[in-house]
Amino acid sequence: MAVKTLIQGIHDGMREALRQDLRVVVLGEDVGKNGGVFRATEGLWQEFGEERVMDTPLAEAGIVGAAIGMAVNGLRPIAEIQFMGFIYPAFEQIVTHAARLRTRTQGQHPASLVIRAPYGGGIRAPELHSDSTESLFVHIPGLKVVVPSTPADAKGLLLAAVKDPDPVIYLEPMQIYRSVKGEVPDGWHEVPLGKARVLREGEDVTLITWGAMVPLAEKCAQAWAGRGISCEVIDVRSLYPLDEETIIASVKKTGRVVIVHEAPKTAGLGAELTALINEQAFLWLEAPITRVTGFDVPVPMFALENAFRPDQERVDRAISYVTSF
Amino acid sequence: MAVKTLIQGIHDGMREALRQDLRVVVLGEDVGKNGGVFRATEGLWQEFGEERVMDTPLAEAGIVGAAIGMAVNGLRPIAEIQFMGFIYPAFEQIVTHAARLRTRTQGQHPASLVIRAPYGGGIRAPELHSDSTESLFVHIPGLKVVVPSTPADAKGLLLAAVKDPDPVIYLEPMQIYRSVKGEVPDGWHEVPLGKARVLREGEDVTLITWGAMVPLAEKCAQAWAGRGISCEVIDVRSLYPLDEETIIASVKKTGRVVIVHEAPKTAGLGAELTALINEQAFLWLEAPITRVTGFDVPVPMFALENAFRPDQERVDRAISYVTSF
Amino acid sequence: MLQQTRHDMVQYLRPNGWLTDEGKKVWGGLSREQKLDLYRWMVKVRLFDRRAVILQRQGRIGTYAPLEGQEAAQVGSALALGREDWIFPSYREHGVSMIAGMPLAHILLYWMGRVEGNTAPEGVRVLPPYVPIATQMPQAMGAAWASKLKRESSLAIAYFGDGATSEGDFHEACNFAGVFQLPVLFFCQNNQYAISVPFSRQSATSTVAEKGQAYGIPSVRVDGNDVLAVYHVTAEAAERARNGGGATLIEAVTYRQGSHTTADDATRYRDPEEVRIWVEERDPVDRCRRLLEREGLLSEEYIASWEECCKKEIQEAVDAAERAKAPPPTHLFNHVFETLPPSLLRQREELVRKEGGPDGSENPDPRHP
Amino acid sequence: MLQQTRHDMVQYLRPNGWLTDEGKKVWGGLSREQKLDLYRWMVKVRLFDRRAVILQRQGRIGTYAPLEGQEAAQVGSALALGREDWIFPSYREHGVSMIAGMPLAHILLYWMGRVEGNTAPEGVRVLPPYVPIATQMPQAMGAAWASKLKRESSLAIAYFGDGATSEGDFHEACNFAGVFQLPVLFFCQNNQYAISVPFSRQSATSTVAEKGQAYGIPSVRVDGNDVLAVYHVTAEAAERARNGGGATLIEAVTYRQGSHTTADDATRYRDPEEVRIWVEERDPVDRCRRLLEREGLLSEEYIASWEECCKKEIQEAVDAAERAKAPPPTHLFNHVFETLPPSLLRQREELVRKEGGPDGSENPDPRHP
Ligand SMILES: Cc1ncc(C[n+]2csc(CCOP(=O)(O)OP(=O)(O)O)c2C)c(N)n1
Ligand SMILES: Cc1ncc(C[n+]2csc(CCOP(=O)(O)OP(=O)(O)O)c2C)c(N)n1
Ligand SMILES: [Mg+2]
Ligand SMILES: [Mg+2]
Repeated sequence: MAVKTLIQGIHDGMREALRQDLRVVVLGEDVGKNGGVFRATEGLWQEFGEERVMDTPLAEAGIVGAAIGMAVNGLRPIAEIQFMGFIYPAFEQIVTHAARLRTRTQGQHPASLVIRAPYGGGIRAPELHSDSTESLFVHIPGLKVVVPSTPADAKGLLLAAVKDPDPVIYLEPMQIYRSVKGEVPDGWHEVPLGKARVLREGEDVTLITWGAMVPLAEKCAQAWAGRGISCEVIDVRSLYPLDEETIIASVKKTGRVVIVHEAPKTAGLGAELTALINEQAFLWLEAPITRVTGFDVPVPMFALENAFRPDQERVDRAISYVTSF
Repeated sequence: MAVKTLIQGIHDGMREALRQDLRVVVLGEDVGKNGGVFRATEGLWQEFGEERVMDTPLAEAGIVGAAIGMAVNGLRPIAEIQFMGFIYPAFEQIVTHAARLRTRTQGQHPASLVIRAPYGGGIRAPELHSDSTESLFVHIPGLKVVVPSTPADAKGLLLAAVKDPDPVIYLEPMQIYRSVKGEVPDGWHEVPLGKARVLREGEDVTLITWGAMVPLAEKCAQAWAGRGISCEVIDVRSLYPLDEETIIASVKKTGRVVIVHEAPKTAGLGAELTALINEQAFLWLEAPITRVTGFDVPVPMFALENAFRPDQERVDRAISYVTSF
Repeated sequence: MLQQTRHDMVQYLRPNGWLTDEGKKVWGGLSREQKLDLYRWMVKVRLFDRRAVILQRQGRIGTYAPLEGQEAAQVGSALALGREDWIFPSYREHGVSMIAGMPLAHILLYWMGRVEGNTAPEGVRVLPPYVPIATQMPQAMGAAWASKLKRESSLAIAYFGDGATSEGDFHEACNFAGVFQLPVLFFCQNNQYAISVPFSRQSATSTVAEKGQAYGIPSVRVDGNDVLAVYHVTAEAAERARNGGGATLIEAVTYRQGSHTTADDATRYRDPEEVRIWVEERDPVDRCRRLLEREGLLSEEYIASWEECCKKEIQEAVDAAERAKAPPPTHLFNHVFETLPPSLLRQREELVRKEGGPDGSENPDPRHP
Repeated sequence: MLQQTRHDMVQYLRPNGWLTDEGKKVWGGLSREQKLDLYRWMVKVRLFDRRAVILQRQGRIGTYAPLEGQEAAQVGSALALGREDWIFPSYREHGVSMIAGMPLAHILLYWMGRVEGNTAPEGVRVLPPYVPIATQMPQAMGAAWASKLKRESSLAIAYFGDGATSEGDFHEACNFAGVFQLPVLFFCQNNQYAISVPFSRQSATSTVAEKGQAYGIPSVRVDGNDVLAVYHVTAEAAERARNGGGATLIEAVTYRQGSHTTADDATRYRDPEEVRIWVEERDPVDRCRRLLEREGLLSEEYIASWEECCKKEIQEAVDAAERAKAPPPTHLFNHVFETLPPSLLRQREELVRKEGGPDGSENPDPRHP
């Protein structure tokens, strides 16, 4: 196993999928000759040719609509949306069609496709490039939503998503595209959808997070370990379906929960996690479930993105709060 | 004050706005000569002419985009989207632009507009006409979201929305368009955004709901009153901003909460309400906050819509659960 | 041969039932059965449609979208397709669907609010009706793209209305189809109205066909009430698509004789004289009947017996649809995902407990309603 | 007079710096100052652009979208507009914005990730850069619609690229503009690429201009590196719009000489020879300089002193932008709503407590950075 970056894990996943499954095609803006604006598809056009890796016109509804039609007609498309902030023109194709086609056709056309999009802030990108609107997709029945935070998961979730017969929104935390490194298994490697990753076990507080917030949570957990408070850190990884078992078991152990996400607070996924825990572990709770999230303001331009995004201080404050409640 | 239906309240609100504020225009598909597919704009084209009430081509992004541009250039548009299920083509214009233009222009262009859309099920409408995706909009910072459930609120919230300098998504529960009747004040009548309506006071359980679920909650509350359990029923009415004060005060009184909404459960607005209450009234809770919602399945065609939507039996079960916890 | 782009309207069969010179040639190339089929299908479609309107009035089905007046556009085009072609219809294409092999009972079930109505029999490549306007177009384009990538000869066809041409999805689909030379037919039934909005307020061009120029795809304008011309231009476009010639935009000029749906009242926005002209002078079924009668292919008895035969078939479909066992409430969960995640299993349980009945396993086979 | 639709490319000033016959007439109608302005603005825009690229390399601003090569398209069109017109730019229209009155310092602030950079001085009707492609077009159309409804003579102009023509928003905006005859100019800088995708893969038509036909709006194709022609066709289209003649689609054929942004590497996807031709043989600034020199309007000293003057102004803008006091973190909350609801007040409090500093009230006036 070689040590790779997260984006290499994504790249490897696509390459493996293209190699092993002839139904797989990759399509999107600049994914061909240019290898993607983040180089996620680097070299794939050269290796697999322009009938497997396809530059499209600049039209997201067209891209996702085409991918749905391809899936209906037997292909397994991986569609790239260049940034999550540009997924909204395709929103109707995703929520009305990709999500519902299996139900609407009573299983005949499951819309087996993957939609990849880089998301979140932290790279001082230009305006409107840093949205984290994962909860919108989690709310839509019929979609699965995953977010890797390690290179191995990046590959494993991508291949699981490709194999999965249902439509999967695959979100890539671009802040850690290159900063997170780790071993990535060779060949076909799957990480099952619907399973969270407990990256650190603990007894006192459950820290629940995903994507680019995982390293932050880990750092906080480490710091608190020094102060005698042990945090269990859960990388949710599969935002839908949620691994309720792992989450609830942890909460029942610790009784105290801090949820960290980058998206704005109101109606973000932290709300659903709170509701879930409230429903399934009410009697175990020893403090209010506490959310540390982006503020309820439009994702700012990068000069203020650090003020907007959760940071160690805010997470620390939440941990203090729940442990001293 | 005359007794009117909910849709008449909406109609009256638009008429009043068109009369009193020359900046107001109404635009959308079939809103002119035809008076809207539900007749919400009946007679307005005839009364105010085709420069105030405008039939547009069939293009939702065009409609909302045009409305934003009109707002920038000094008008106060009320845009109609024919059904909430068809709002998604305009999603980008709404979430990227209407919601953020005030911030992006540092207050220079607040995108003062209202987007109306009938929503929800219960009228045996054709496929894909019955979505309730209000939580998607609540999650987007910069938008306000309201839902009237009485004729007076219909008018009052509409006029408040028109006057409000920020973009307002105004959702109309079409199931009760004509079934709910009540007195509607004449002239300019506003119901402030951000205030819930307590339609029934009670001591034992707080029932929180909005839109077409209000009559259901009321019915359940009545039934339980006979059994010696008194429910406080809150019509949230303003989904963003939420009237936290009213909600939290009620929960602190009752300690038990049932939330009823038609949208699917996962990441629906019930999750946010749960999280909010958990944060602000944790120590007052005597039972898990319980959600009665649409199931996490694509909104079904009408033969199964009753199975999908909350009904008295499911609400009753929830009330039993929280009162006997 | 079809010219690259023809914006003068192709017409082979005049409203008075006489063939044009070009029409005679095309007509001469059809077999007797083909000729009769054009008519027979139109009659069946119309009788079905009328029956459906009545069923709606009787409260036996929900809101329904009638097609009367558009039979030639639907029958002519659908008969020009092959079994392997992918059809992406809107909500008004009952005629197309039945020709492609959707059982009439399924079509009725759909309008009864029953999702099982969307299930296509084995080998029938008809997608469910697309209600959100124009959204089927990018998908048809994608299906065609897959055919091309797989080097299969199947094409895809998207049916849509004049109003749909205003949506962004129309544009994006046409543009991709032009760029990638995809085997897709964009078949527009320009019935002059999008609910109440006339085409003149939908578009500043006077035709849909001329919009094809923006995408470098050939387009053709055809009399949509002339079943022969529709059949022929669709067949030509299909052949070109199969031969690598790419997409075609077809504008079939027609008219919806009734209301937009049974919930609409077209008298609010249409001039009765306009309606009268289309109904009395340009009806697609009458026109074809006159031709066949003149050619001696159709007698009054034949017509009567065919109508009888259709009515019987329709009655059987009504019976089948009304008899079709309603799936239990738990059917809601049957096709959300291939495998239900735990949270959905729990929600399903909640419904089972509430229903107090069986666990939904006795879900009737939706293919045989 | 501008013909209804001209798809042969309008060119008045040849790449070699000589005027065409028609060009001579147009040129003759300009005052000395107007002539010099065309050149002076192009130089200022270019110098600004080059400086911005350097600032990015030095880490003093973030990712930046250079416009070098597109100066004539931007300057020519922007000079044809009036102060009352509404401008909806994309992220590459620094030249347009500065002509319309956006302070250079604001433009730099924007690329420093500072939202205050979007604030327009009183009376300057420039919207912030539109990053999501083509989304500005329906809004420009709406602003124009409002002008028309209010019977004002202001028009709206949307700037966008060749790639933008593929988006649904392009289509919907053009269609409304055609239907309602709105005073809006759709100004496309066809710089041949959407990041790495050449126009030939973006569209099956060889020009953007011919797409105007689908909307019944006149369109014109102009040499986008010919500042005189761009100025003239824009002025004509503007005049027509103001006189009730409706929208125009203008395709300015140009080339982005550098990379898409400073984060892009255009050598990955463009032929160096192609780049060389555009840079060496078709440059918009050189071309104009040659003409002015030949006409004796420009001397080497004048050029040098003007460049000096621009550099000084740019340096002052850099200084101003870099000196501009950064708003405190609480600035996040300043313009979300006119009045903050309680939950946002609470969130703001959280940030204030965390910062431990002032409550954000000393937010510097963003109009004077
Ligand atoms: C995206 C979307 N917007 C609005 C509607 C509501 N609606 C249903 S049919 C219709 C008119 C469609 O007109 P046209 O495309 O001409 O087709 P026709 O009904 O005439 O066959 C409208 C506005 C919809 N179904 N989808
Ligand atoms: C809706 C949307 N999709 C994708 C992008 C990413 N993106 C930024 S610029 C660009 C290319 C734009 O090309 P063009 O319209 O020709 O303008 P140019 O950059 O050449 O000026 C792309 C794909 C975006 N900003 N918005
Ligand atoms: Mg129509
Ligand atoms: Mg370009």
